[in-house]
Amino acid sequence: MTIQEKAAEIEQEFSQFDDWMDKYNYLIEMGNDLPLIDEENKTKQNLISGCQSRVWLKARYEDGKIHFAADSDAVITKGIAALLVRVFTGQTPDEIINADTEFIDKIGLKEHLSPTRSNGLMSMIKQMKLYALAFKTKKEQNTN
Amino acid sequence: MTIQEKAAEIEQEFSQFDDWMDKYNYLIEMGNDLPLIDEENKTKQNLISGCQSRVWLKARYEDGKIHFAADSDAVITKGIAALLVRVFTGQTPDEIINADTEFIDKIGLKEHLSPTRSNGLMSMIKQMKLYALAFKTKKEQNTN
Amino acid sequence: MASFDVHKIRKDFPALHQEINDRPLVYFDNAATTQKPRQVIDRITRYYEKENCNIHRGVHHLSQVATEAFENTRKHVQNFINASESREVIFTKGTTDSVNLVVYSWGEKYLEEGDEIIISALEHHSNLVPWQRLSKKKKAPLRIIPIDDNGELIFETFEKLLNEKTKILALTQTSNTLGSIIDAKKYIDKAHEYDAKVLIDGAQAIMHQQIDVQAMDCDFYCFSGHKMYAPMGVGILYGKEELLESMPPFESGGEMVDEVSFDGTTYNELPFKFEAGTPNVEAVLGLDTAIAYLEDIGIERLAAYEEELLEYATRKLKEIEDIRIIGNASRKTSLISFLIGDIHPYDAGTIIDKMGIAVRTGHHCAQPVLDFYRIPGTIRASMVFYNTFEEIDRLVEAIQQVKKMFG
Amino acid sequence: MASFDVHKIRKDFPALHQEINDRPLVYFDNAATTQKPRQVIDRITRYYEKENCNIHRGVHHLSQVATEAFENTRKHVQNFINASESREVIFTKGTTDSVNLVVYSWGEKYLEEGDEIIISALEHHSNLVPWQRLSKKKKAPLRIIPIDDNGELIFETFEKLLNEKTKILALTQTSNTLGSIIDAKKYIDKAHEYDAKVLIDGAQAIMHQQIDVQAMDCDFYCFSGHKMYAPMGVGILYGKEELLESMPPFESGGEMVDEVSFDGTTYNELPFKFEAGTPNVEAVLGLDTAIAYLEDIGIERLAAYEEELLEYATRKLKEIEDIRIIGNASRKTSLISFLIGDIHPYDAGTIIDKMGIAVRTGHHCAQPVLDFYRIPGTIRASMVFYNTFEEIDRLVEAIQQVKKMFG
Ligand SMILES: Cc1ncc(COP(=O)(O)O)c(C=O)c1O
Ligand SMILES: Cc1ncc(COP(=O)(O)O)c(C=O)c1O
Repeated sequence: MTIQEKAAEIEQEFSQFDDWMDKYNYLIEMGNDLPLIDEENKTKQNLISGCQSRVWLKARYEDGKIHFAADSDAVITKGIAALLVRVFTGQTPDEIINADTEFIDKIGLKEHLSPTRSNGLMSMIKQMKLYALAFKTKKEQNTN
Repeated sequence: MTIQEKAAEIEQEFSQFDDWMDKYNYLIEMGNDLPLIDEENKTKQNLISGCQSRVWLKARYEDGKIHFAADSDAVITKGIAALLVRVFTGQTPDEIINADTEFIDKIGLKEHLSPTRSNGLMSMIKQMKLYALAFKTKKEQNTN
Repeated sequence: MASFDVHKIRKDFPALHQEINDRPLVYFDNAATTQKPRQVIDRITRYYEKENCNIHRGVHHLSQVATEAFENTRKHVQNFINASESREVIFTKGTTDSVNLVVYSWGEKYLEEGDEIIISALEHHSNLVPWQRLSKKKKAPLRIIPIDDNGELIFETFEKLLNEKTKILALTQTSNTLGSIIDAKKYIDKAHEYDAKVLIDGAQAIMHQQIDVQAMDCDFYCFSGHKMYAPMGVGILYGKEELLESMPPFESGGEMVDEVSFDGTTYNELPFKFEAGTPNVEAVLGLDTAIAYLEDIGIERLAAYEEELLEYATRKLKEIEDIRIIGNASRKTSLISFLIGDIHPYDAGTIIDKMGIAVRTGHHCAQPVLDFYRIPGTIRASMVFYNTFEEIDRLVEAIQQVKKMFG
Repeated sequence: MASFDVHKIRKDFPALHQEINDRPLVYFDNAATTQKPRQVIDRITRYYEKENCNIHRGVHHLSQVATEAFENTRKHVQNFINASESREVIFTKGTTDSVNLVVYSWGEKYLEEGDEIIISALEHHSNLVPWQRLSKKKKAPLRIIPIDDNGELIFETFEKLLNEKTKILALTQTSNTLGSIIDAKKYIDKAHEYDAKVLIDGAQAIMHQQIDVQAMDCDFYCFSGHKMYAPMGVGILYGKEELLESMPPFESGGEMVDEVSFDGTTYNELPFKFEAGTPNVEAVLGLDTAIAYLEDIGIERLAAYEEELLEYATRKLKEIEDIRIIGNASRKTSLISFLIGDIHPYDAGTIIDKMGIAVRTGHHCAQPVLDFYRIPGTIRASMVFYNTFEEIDRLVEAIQQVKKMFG
């Protein structure tokens, strides 16, 4: 599935909820399903420090696709991180570099991606794109 | 005449004017009648520097009474300085120290005595009182 | 308190009457900034509709009127905190600006290598980071008065920190994170025995208790208008005249000079020496109205009511299982910092907001306090005289919802 | 200009519709501060009635909404001056604050003994005294670009002042006293040949001409909201990202830090690094509305009308015997400084005020300019797009009255 398709899928899932409570309950569930980072990998290097909550992010490159794992100390942050990981994992560097995160707005969770909310999510997205850029550059160097 | 009597006299004079223009014309006249400071006495020492206009002030002590002379580069400032000189000249240090300048408010020229108008008049009043204090102290020392 | 009619008072605050997420707003973020009474908002409007102009040195009518109103506010503030002279009252941008002014002006002139600075473990970053930077720059060690588990400063340790090298004590009067109220006078007197100067950060005190800077005998006192029902953009630095007189200017520019030439410049007298640039007349006049509003109700009366709110909230929260109140000082201002079991403050805050209640979560710009308790943050509900007991019940209900979702 | 309906525009400005000394107010003190359109006043009211809160890091709804509006204003300003990044836009208290920030932060770090600073003889005290103090502190000579009798900077002398020791040029784009408009680009390019940085004081330019900081290529650009129809208490410092990035913080406290502990503190990223303390959200949102208002009319359109006003006023004043216009630069903004014979500006200003006209008299916080002309001050009438030709006639009438009384 492309990023667009996955995003559409998530939008579809969220559209079934009428009220915020169900939506957040679902988000909490998503957080629980997140491919976790094991404790030993919750290193300073993998840490993205927000002022409200903390996020850990790891990336692995395989067969031209990137695979992410993430975690957070806050459950809601973790749930949104889970959505981002789900959409971006298994995509090529180029796709990730060019992707937007509009689906988060569309499902009504935009507030959590405010650059000044400092929950670590904006930095996480930035970091995902930086990984993509790094892997891409490395690949091109290997190819040349 | 006491300070109060002179002030009352001035209030009386000004009460005849209905409009501001006559009042200011009279003020300008008063300025022209001011016992002037001769050019050689317009020294830095006698200068009270306001940001809008400049005032010179001199004081002389004779027979227990203080005599003031003043000047300004602005005519309106000079007019008000003239009123102040008229009221305070010929009074004893004690009277000057305790005097207020409410008559200026009463004749509707209060705005010119605003501490932040910086036309030098507030500093002039302060300086008049400082002179009074200085002469008083000197007298008491001579007496003792 | 029969005479304290909170519902009548609430009518004065338009911002309280709105729905957030389909529920009537409960505003419990007052320690961050307070809502403004109609009177203050109207004062701003009137200023811009009728009086707006640049003040001082202006000869025209508008300028005269606004200058007078501006300078009358200075006297009003003087009166409100019982300063001895109005020129001891400097208008700044806010508490942070006030502290920085002292650090840059007093600090540059009076602090030398090897001198010591004392602050407390309760400080807001605004009364911490400036001193930390000054300490580093001047090689003047920074000493910290520690707190105990209840969030009270340990006076005995403070006494041991003091010595003849101590040049300044910078102390918050009320903690914005724990609510602890300090007996400032006791610290000031002790510091003065060593000839140290004392700056009091009154940002969280000024709106809850009567302040008397002369009785307190502090050398500097700082607070922000926006936390005491006044507009944003104005704060106060009070300083003892002699001290202010001896200090060099901080910012420079228009207003604060006397004579300027390329050969040299002389500075204006107090308070103007410290007020560079066009002042925020609007906010200053709004502050005037806000103080009048507080005086009208009476600080003692509102403080008594706020204490009742605190007692009620503390009791209600303690009834909830798993609630941990952070900060249990014997004298507390009307705020409660707490945690709900292991639930992250961000999660709790998000849900509480969805229930229409504005609380603050996180480190409240006082990270060292949280480091002490080894927690990442708290949920803070800060209440003032326009809050009600019913609103506290709403918070309790929201906490129950949080527990249900994350429990 | 048939399409420029000034009477319709005047309806937007409530403060213009009042009587001063029994006559309709003529407000010609716009260079000191401008009146505010209804839209801006309403924006403030709406903010305090519905949106007021402390921004950034707040999880609750109000804080989210206000933070977004605040950060959108930053983008709006970026757009308005064509900066390349919104984080190059720092909110300050005003122009004076912006200049002081650069002097304290950049100056402390980059200026060394023997380096040279260049300013001009046209500077407002706010872009003069801070540099003078820095010059003294760092033993870094201050060089002055002189003016000619018309009030134009002498470019040839500037070229001679420049050398490899020149580290910064701080230049007003438009003189607040004479109205002279500088060809900033020409000075910036020349200074850059010597790798000097350039700060432009745009306090009198931003509301009269389209500003493009990238095209101009200045390193810093400063202006005040209150002179461009926005509320008091907000100003802008624009700086090139790389440069701002390399500079240490100025004030410190809440908001501008990342992590704080007693062992050390790390600072937040741009632009927050330079924004200590609770920002003036009200004024920033008002600035947003003010910029929208200007964009709506169109800077070019209003500038064209202002030029007509200047031409008319200049012509009318020149017709009066004994009038001496101070400042006759080839490019001038819509203000006239003048003297009436030997009549003292204070006398003239007092009478003009009595006639209901607000002009400014004195040295306009630019004493060196007046020293150059060997005059104690001027009378300054500064006009903007809401002024009318009839108002200029009123001024002419008032001048006649002054002549009659003091002639
Ligand atoms: C050219 C110039 N620079 C700087 C300033 C200072 O602006 P502010 O007082 O808003 O800081 C002014 C305004 O008086 C000015 O005209
Ligand atoms: C105790 C304390 N000090 C200082 C400040 C800083 O105040 P401001 O942000 O208004 O400068 C605050 C407010 O957040 C505070 O609570």
